[in-house]
Amino acid sequence: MELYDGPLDVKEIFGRWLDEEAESNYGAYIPFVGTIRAEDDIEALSFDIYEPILQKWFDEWQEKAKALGAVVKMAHARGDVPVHTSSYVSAVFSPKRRVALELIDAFVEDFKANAPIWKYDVKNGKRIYAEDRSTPMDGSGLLA
Amino acid sequence: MELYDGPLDVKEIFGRWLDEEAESNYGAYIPFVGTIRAEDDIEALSFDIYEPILQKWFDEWQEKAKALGAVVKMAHARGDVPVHTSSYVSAVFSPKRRVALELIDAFVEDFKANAPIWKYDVKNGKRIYAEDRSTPMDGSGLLA
Amino acid sequence: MIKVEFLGPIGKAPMEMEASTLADVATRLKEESELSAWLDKCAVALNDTMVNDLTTKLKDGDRVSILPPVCGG
Amino acid sequence: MIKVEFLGPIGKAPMEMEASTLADVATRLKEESELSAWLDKCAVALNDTMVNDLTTKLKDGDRVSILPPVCGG
Repeated sequence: MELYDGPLDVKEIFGRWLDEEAESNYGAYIPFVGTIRAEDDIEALSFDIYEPILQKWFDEWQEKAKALGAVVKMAHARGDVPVHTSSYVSAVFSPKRRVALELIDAFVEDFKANAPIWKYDVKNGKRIYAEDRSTPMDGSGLLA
Repeated sequence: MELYDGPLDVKEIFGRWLDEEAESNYGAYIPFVGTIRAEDDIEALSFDIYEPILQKWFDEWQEKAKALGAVVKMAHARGDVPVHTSSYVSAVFSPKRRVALELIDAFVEDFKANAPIWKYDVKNGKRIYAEDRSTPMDGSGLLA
Repeated sequence: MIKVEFLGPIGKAPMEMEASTLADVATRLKEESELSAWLDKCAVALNDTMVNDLTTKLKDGDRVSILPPVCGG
Repeated sequence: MIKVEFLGPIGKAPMEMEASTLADVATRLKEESELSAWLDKCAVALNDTMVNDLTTKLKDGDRVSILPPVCGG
């Protein structure tokens, strides 16, 4: 798991992960690259990450992938990420395509739902919590 | 659509496609990279492609993607592709992740089933048609 | 006259024949013993467009392609 | 004493309190008016492990984290 301050160097990450698994005999490599869209007059999105729980979440996914003979990787940005640059890259490597296609879908969707990362719109230099696009994590409301 | 003699330069293709769509305001970019696995004592796989029908197949997918606000791209190798090098890269760009995740799955699966490409194992320098791993295209048996 | 070509691993030289529909092509190809293992798993294109109807009419100069099972990727 | 910390956009300083279960923490946090809009949509971690049971026992030095709705990617 890799965390960066500001936008990701997507080509470097893609190429390094490719090289890391070049001799691992995986037949399918599927990255997912998330890029900040220009919409709603934002200058950037900004992210807070709570790393200890993100690391546990990611470790559990590594175990799930391993049980399928696969590998997962991820990189995410902290702080401000300008429009048209990338905040998120994740990837699956697996021997066969079916496992890879299903795993990247499940991995990305669970990431959106349960990775402890908070998103803010940046407008006129101000951070505004993206509440309408955020999802309560599994188990929310316990203390209410 | 890009066809190459021999293995693909995966990093070049990934990076160029990223650059091509850098200002297109897509939020999700999902490439699929297919790499030749070392198995069954092969030295390489080898591919024949019938380009006119492949181009039509790809053009139809570009239309399907466009209807979803998305873009598809693909590159494939002709001839011999040694073990641990890549024969196939396809990709989807779309504004949102759900469309991208579903489209890359459908695009890759239909490619496997209906792209006019024939695969051969290369052993001791000889090409052997990979009949057991090949799929009759939609509509097969018409003349039987 | 139309032309029939055999793609990928079939490895058979193109054939020319008189045929007014794809059904005529089927009849003629079934006479070729080396195609007996192929025809039931091959798809068909007419002038590079996939076709799926034996009554498809053919005209002079048409090109029929026989496509065996595929495995790209 | 245990410590309660508020992650991401909640923007509230950590609190220390006496509590023997998570139910005690819930009771105490419901007294904080600035949390009223948050508690029903927040998840909870104990020492960085997600928890989902109000009867979870706490011990001196434990750290409880309150996690508001997320949106990575």
